[in-house]
Amino acid sequence: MEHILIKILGAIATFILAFIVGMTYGGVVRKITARVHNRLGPPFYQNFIDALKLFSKKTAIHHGVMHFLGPAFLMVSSVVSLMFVPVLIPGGDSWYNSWFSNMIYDGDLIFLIYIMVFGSLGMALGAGQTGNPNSSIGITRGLSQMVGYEIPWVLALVSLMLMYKTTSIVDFINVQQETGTWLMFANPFAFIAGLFALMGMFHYSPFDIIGAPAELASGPVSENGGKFLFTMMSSGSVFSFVKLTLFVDIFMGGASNLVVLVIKTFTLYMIPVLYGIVSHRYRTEQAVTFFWKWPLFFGLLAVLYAVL
Amino acid sequence: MDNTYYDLLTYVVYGSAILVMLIGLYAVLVKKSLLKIVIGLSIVDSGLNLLIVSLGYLKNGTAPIFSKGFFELAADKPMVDPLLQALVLTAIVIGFGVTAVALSLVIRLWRHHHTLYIDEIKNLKW
Amino acid sequence: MVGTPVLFIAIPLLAAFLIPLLGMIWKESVRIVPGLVLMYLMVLAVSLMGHVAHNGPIIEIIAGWAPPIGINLVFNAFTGFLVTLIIFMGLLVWLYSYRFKSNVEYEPARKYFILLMMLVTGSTGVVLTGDIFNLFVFIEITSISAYALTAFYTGRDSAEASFKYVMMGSLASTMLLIAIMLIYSQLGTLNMADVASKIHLMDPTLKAISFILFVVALGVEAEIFPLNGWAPDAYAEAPGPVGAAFAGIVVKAMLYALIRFTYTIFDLSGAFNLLIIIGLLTLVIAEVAAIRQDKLKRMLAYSSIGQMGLVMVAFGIGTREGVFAALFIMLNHAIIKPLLFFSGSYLVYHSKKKYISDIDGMGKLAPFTSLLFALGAFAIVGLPPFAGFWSKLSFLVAAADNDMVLIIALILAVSIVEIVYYMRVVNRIFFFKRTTGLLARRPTFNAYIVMSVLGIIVLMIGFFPDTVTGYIQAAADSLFDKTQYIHSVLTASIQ
Amino acid sequence: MYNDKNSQKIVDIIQNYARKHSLWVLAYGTGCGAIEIAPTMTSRYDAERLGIRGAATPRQADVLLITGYLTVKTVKRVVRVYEQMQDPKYVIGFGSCTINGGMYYDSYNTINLLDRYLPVDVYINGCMPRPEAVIQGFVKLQELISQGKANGAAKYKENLEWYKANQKKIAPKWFERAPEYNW
Amino acid sequence: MLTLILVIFLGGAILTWLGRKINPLLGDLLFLVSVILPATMFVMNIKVGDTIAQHTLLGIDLVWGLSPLAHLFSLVVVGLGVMLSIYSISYMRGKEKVGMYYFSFILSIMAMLGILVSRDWISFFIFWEIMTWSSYLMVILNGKKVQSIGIKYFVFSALGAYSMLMALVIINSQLGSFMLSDTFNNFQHLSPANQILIPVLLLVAFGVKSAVMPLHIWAPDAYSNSPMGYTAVFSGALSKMGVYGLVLVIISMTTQLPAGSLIRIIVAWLGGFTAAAATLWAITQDDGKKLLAWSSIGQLGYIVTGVAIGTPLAMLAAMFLVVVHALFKGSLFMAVGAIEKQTGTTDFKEVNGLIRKMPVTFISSLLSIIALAGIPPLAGFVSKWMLYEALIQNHNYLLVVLLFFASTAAFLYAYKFLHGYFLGQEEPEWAHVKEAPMSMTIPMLLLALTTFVLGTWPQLLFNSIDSAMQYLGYDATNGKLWTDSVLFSQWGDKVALQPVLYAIIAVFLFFAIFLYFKGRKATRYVTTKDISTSGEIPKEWENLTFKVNFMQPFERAIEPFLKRQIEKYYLGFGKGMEALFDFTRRIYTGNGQTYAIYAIVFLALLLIFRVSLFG
Repeated sequence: MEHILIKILGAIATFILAFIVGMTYGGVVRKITARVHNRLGPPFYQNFIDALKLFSKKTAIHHGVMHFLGPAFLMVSSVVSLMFVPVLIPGGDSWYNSWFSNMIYDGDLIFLIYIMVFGSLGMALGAGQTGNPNSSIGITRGLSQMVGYEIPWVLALVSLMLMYKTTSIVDFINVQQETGTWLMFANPFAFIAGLFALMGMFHYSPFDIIGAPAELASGPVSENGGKFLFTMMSSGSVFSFVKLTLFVDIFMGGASNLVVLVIKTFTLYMIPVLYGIVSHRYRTEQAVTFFWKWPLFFGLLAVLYAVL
Repeated sequence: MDNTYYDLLTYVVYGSAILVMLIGLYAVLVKKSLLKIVIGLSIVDSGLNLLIVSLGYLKNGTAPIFSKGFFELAADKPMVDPLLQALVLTAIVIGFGVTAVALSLVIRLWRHHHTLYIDEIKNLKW
Repeated sequence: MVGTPVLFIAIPLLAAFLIPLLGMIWKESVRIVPGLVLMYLMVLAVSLMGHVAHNGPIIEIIAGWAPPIGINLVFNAFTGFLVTLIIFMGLLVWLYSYRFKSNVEYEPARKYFILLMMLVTGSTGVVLTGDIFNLFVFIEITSISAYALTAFYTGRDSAEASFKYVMMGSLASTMLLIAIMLIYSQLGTLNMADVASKIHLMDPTLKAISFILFVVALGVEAEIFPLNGWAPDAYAEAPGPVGAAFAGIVVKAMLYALIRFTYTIFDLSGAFNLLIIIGLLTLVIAEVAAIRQDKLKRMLAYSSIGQMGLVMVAFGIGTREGVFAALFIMLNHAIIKPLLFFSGSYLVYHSKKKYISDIDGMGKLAPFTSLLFALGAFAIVGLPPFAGFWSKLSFLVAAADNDMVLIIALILAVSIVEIVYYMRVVNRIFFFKRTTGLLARRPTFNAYIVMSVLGIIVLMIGFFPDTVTGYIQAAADSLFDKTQYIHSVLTASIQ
Repeated sequence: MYNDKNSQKIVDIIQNYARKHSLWVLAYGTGCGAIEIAPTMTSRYDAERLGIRGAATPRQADVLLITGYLTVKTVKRVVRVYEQMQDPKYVIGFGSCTINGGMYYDSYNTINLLDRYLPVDVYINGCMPRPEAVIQGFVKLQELISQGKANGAAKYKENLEWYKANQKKIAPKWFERAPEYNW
Repeated sequence: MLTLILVIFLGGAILTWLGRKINPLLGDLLFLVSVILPATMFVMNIKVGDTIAQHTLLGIDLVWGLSPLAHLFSLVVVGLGVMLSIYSISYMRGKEKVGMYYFSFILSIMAMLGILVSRDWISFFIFWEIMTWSSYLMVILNGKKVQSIGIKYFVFSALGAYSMLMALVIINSQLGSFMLSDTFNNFQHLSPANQILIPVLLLVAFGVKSAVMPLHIWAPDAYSNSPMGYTAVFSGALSKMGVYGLVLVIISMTTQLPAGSLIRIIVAWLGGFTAAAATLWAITQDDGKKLLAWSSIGQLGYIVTGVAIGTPLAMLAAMFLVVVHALFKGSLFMAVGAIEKQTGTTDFKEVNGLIRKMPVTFISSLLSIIALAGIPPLAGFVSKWMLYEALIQNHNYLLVVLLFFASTAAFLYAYKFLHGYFLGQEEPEWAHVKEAPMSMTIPMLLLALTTFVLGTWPQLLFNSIDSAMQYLGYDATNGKLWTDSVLFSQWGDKVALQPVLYAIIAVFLFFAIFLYFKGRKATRYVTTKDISTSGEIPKEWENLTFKVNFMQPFERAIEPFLKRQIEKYYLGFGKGMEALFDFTRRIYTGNGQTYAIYAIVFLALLLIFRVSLFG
């Protein structure tokens, strides 16, 4: 019983950590973007204020039950995938490491890939029920783009899987601990392909056609305000934390304590963000075919490298 | 008559019978009139009958008919093969029947198409 | 014993001549007498079959001359099987055409039934006779009555079809006669058994030539490509029951003659290959032509030709299993094709041109007929659990046992073509909207009975094929046992 | 109500703080005033440092920024958009056209007093107001929010019949078949 | 007993057909009885055994028995059959040709069970063909495009069936037996050429039914054209007969071949391509039936790949997917049928926003779609996980990427399906639509819930799959690949399904409650016309739902692929053949003289070639 209690508390702690880190990153990204634009920019805690405001906003209307469930699905996806990602190296040196090893032994990488799309589907359903054409358009764009980046992503992962004969994330971390080499150096092509996919996953430019505010009125979320938007926003923050942590775990040797985690994830995060700030926007089919060119090539190269 | 002359004559008879058949076949294959085709068929039949009869012929043979004095004659004259003649008789009857049917059909075709030109009677094809 | 084999020839012939006389006394008798005759013959055939099964073949000697000099009739398992089939088909054709049209005139009916009797006479004669020239005579009897039956309808193009048939038929008879003469001039005998026992004495070249002449001559009647130009026309233009009679009676008898020459009389090893080649040619060309037909009966005719090709291929395999398969296909074809002709001619009854498109949506108007047509179509393409499947299966098994893989593949490919055109028709019947205003004709009571009987037989053979395979097996054995045939004929004496 | 000064509890203070610093603006660029939005938001004046950013749809927006004159045709949309926004929501009238019709005061087709149709919390004077003025308008709105005085939405709700009657005067058919006010 | 069951089916089919002619109600009743009674008898009485019944026809022994593998498939057939029979009563009410529908339905159930109990090739083939033509009747039942769709289906079926026929007569000629077991046991006795030929022929035969790539083109049309009540059986059970055959061929034949691994790799890749291509095609469809049809083909591609790889895990995955696919696809087809029944159309562009009108249909569709997309915790995930693990461990890296791609792309059509029918704006045109009757909703909900149960407690099914696999010659896999509800791979990686389920349910409940109760008092429902559309108010008749060219951006991206349709090549081939046939039949010129010339020429030819013919 006590064990379960610790688990639950650990889960809550993980969630809070992910929420805070994700939100802060969001704010920091806004700040950095502003600085790149030669602006002052909002304070780094701006996202918290926005979230609080959204939370305190009234939500007078809804468009049906899926409208309610959409954000909930999204949150479920984020939180459950968070539960299966090793935030810190399990059994690491810090005293709080065991808090963050929630259910990481109960699911492997393939499972994680699937649970991560659970939210997209729920979100898509929620957006669909609002009846707003912009939402549906955004959803189809998002799903199409997902099909695009999934190929290099899976190629990268498969190349690693076959190199180390495992599909378990913990095993990947252990391999890096034992050999002392990060997998991004062990198989650089996989890292490059994965990085491309990561850019696609974060929906920053040039892959931000999904929500393109000017033409789609923010796309899938266009009918969602108030606490719906709050849920989506926090789930998005948690989710980006999940993605970054997963990437760090697989390619960058994991993190033994929170500081290392923050450094590594933040560094990683800057890649799509900074590239996004200075780049134009792709149309959907351009984005999709983009992923099927160089990223695919690097992915195949990664598999080849792994086989050889 | 000596044998050489007889053999030669046999070949001439065979040859002319086959020639008659070929003439009939020519008519069937080339002539475009239905009537001529029927005539051709008839000629083929006749030629064949000739051939068959001549096949059964024997030198100095006698007719295969039981009559007075047959056995006396048969003592030195062999009997011509009666079977072939019977066959030819049957074949002639059958040929007659076929010709009759064919001619009646020609009449029907004439009524129907008002022509006897075989290339025009092609309602049924492919 | 109820009678002797000679009755199969004598009684229908007698009936054919008596019908006009009886007709003068009682008009209805022209319809009833053939039926009585055929029923009697059916009884006779069945009882003789039973006799043959127990006591061996019956050799009947005509006119008191023992073989090889006189003419003899052979009723063994093989010929008996075919005779039974022919008589049975004759009976069904009679029943079906008893009042094919509701108010048939006396005059056409008289002609029709005379010719039908002649047809039966000729066909049974072809099958039963043991003498080559006699065979020729019976073939001519069959042919001439077939010519006349083809031209039975005066209104249509039947005369044209019949004329083509006459042309081909008389050429064929010429060739047949030449071939007979060649054999006679070489061997001096015309008795089949005698010829068979002496055939090795014949000059090889002349033997081959005479065989070729036989093949071509009989091929015309047995619808071998390229000698079958008359067949689709004749099938299409003859009345429906006559088409059925062609498929069920005439072709079977002619094929019998061909097979008898190949298997029993001649000892040419290449003959089987020839059969396979021409069989395949016939099958492929006919099925290919059938798929592009727009007239129902013509399509059925081509299909019929194709089936004959298949039978020939099966005979060409040359093994006991092959013969078994061939006979099985013949049996099935003799049952299914008449079913198709019978039901098909009601489906296009009111249509002038007999186009396939005229049967669109017939399933609603004439459900029973359509159902039987569909049954026939399913059966003939060899879908289990209907009759056609088993014959096809036994054929394929026989072919596979002889390693004829490519031939199997070809035949199966052609079967797909067959499926396509039959299914197109079935689809039209059941799933198309009626496009013409033509009404369906209600089949007569007799026709109902005939079609139901055929349908039941199709199902019966489909579910319990073993009910008929015993006879077929015996027939195949008897055809295959050449020495036994020769021996039994040559040692026969006048009882 | 949310913004009642007297009943401000600690929760309301926190909420008002958040609202004040996170103003998502739905800029209804009806007139020439929309040209001033861009410099306000971009590098030169950078409204985002105050937590002000654009919102794409009325569902997400807090502030309805009406930049310029409203014709009969556009006021219908603006009212509709306002009604679709979720509480708490504020309206900023931008430029003199919203105050009194401005240079279009005698046009047959423009409305002169926005206040008759929508509850305006803050007016920004000028034709056009410069970005500094716009930002000051926002700051004023922030002040009002923190004091709990930005209660235009509450006024609208209280005087709904009056507002509706005014609206129906200019576009009767449209407002009669408009869906009911949803919040 | 087995014979009796099949006879009851057969007699029931005919009686139902006749009964329907007399009185519709009697027909319905007879239909239910003649499906459920023998199905129950089958489940209760027929136990796994080698020889249950034996008949001899034509000197060939027809031996009927039930192998564990067949038992697994028979569960699918019986389950789907019973569910769909209940469903069909309501579905077919008021439609045409109900009698024929019932007839064909019962016959195909019978034929499928017959295939499964056949222990010899002949009865296998007989039942196979009965299945083919009874399903053919279903395909053309609605009378639309009969000549193209129906003939296409039949030609491909015939192609498959005749390949099988050819294979089995060769087997008989070589081995002297039609028994399945003899074929597999004595496979080594065949000649080397036949050792390749026979598996290939059988693969073609079963590949047609399981819609493997170059042989699949009949499937989308045939699936979408048959009545929905039957399509569920068609896609769920009937296509699985092809899989059943593939399992037999691949596991029992190709494993004995040196070149077998090559064949299996080829088949696996074909399966992969089928999955990917069919998924892409499914995305482009605008009709729910067609979409599901393509989706079925895609799912069958996964199954074929799993079977072809043939490792224990892959086989486990494939067998699991066989059952699960039957469940979720059955449920989805039933949902489409319900929508068709209630609205009269299945076109995405016409139907909108049924979620509030048909909630039960929506929930079962949602569950099924989640299962289809392979998202945990529903059963689709279990099979996909096992398949990927098996592929990766078997070193088929590119294949796994292909399948992953297909599975990701499947989200597009999964969403398109749900969005097309249930989401979007509600139209006054569909205001009258009611939920489908209970007899339709309950079967589909039951099937959908079963996927949920199997996703969390897959061991319920694993046990019978395990015995089937042991029958196929696999080691006792029990304890290696799963314990309770935890899946293992050979590398020791695992997924524990129950914690996943609990986690998902807990989090989901928490946030659903949070969202719901937070705004329950204040929140009210507004119509989907009340959306932010630049201030415009959509009129009643204005439908703003985004439906036309729904996946256009994606279609643009995959345009090079879409341009190359296999069907075009087939159609070209068919047209060419018909032209050739048309040319050939001109041999029959209609001129009697020509025929006479033919005869003479034929005679002359024979005379010329007599030496080569007769020596």
